[in-house]
Amino acid sequence: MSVKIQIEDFDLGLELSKLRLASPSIGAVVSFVGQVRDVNDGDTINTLTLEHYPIMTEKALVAIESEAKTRWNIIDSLIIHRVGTLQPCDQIVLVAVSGAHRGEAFHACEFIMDYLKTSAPFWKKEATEHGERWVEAKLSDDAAKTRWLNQLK
Amino acid sequence: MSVKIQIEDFDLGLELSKLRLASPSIGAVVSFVGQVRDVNDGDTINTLTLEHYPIMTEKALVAIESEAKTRWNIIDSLIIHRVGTLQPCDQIVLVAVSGAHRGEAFHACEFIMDYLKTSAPFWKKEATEHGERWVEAKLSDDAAKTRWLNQLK
Amino acid sequence: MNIKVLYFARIKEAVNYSTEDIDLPSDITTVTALKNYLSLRGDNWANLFNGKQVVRAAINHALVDDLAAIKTGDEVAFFPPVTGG
Amino acid sequence: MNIKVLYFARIKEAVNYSTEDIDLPSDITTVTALKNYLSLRGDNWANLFNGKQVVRAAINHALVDDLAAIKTGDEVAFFPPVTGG
Repeated sequence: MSVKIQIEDFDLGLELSKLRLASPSIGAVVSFVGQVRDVNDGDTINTLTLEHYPIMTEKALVAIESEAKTRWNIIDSLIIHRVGTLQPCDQIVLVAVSGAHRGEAFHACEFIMDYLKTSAPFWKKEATEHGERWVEAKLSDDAAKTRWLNQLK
Repeated sequence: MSVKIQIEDFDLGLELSKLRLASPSIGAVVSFVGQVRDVNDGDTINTLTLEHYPIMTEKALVAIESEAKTRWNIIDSLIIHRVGTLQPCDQIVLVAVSGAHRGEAFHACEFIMDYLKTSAPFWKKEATEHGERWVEAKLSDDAAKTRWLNQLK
Repeated sequence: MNIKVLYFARIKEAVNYSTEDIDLPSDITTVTALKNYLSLRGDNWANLFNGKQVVRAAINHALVDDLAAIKTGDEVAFFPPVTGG
Repeated sequence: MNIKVLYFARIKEAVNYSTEDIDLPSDITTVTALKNYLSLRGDNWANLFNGKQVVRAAINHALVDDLAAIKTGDEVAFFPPVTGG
């Protein structure tokens, strides 16, 4: 399990290859990449700036990975989250999970993303054509997290 | 939407980058990579050979992608499936889905894999330490597909 | 009527055919009837097509069940449950 | 008792602080009490900490609710609902 918070971009192909080739018992790698969209809530986005709470961020993400590993039979996981100022089409976040079989890797990957969205201390500020604004938390993200609380696995 | 059946390997990073950068309205890319494991059912695997039914394979995969696009609000999808003889740690299959938001991309990607496993005419033969054998279809794969039949979305 | 029949994977190996053209008697008009017809060719054919093994069928590249009708010019394929991915 | 307080995102901008050391009166022992204490500093503080906005708190890098106890040496952080990913 690993967690990286970084300003610089990441090489998606390289990261997934490292995860995949770490063991010949891996049969499945599921990944999620989030990227900056050019329009949000109807306004053109010029830049997106990510702020975070160092130390707490790392702790929160490690705790989420540990919880995923407790719930599902997965082999490894990786979270890379960028901070600083990004442009549309820039990669923001990578979550990748390896396992012997696909079902558990899919669920663990989605679980990590849903928890990251609601429990890791990141905040987004958009510079739009009409000025700057903080991105509001979404009720749909809370709902996505709550799903996992209500199921055994 | 695209489907490729090929003997040669694919460049995972390149394929995902192309999908991701196709539109600045894409906020999420979910991918699944399957690879050959070194042990199956307790036996060491030397090689895995994939046979398929040309034309029908392409039609089946295109139909699965179309069904996913009908069910979920996704932007694009890609399936690459290799055939021929592979070694442990070789990539077998890539399914990748892009969308504005993560939830629909996750579900569409898992749906495509579950249907691919049960509806696309591929067959696997393993060369093990004890000789060759055809891989048996799994009841768990049928169950994974049936889940999707019993839900609206 | 003339049809083309394809065999894949385990079934291809068992019958030692990958593809053949067959001129069917006119009363063979469904997948079930074709399976029964093929099962008369010998022991290895009987073992596969007597209904004790799961043999899936496709007509013209679409999965069908055993009640499906066969018409002249069709491409019929027989194969075991699929195991890709 | 002495604590360190950190502010993030919208809240950091509103109070114009990112971090400060505070010597708290001895009766301020919970997050709620600390919020009330801070809300007396002026209008922008009152707007944030009077309970009408969602302000999340963490103590020593762990999310807590407003009933959580504060002890000397703690690092307390205030921030809006998170929006990463």
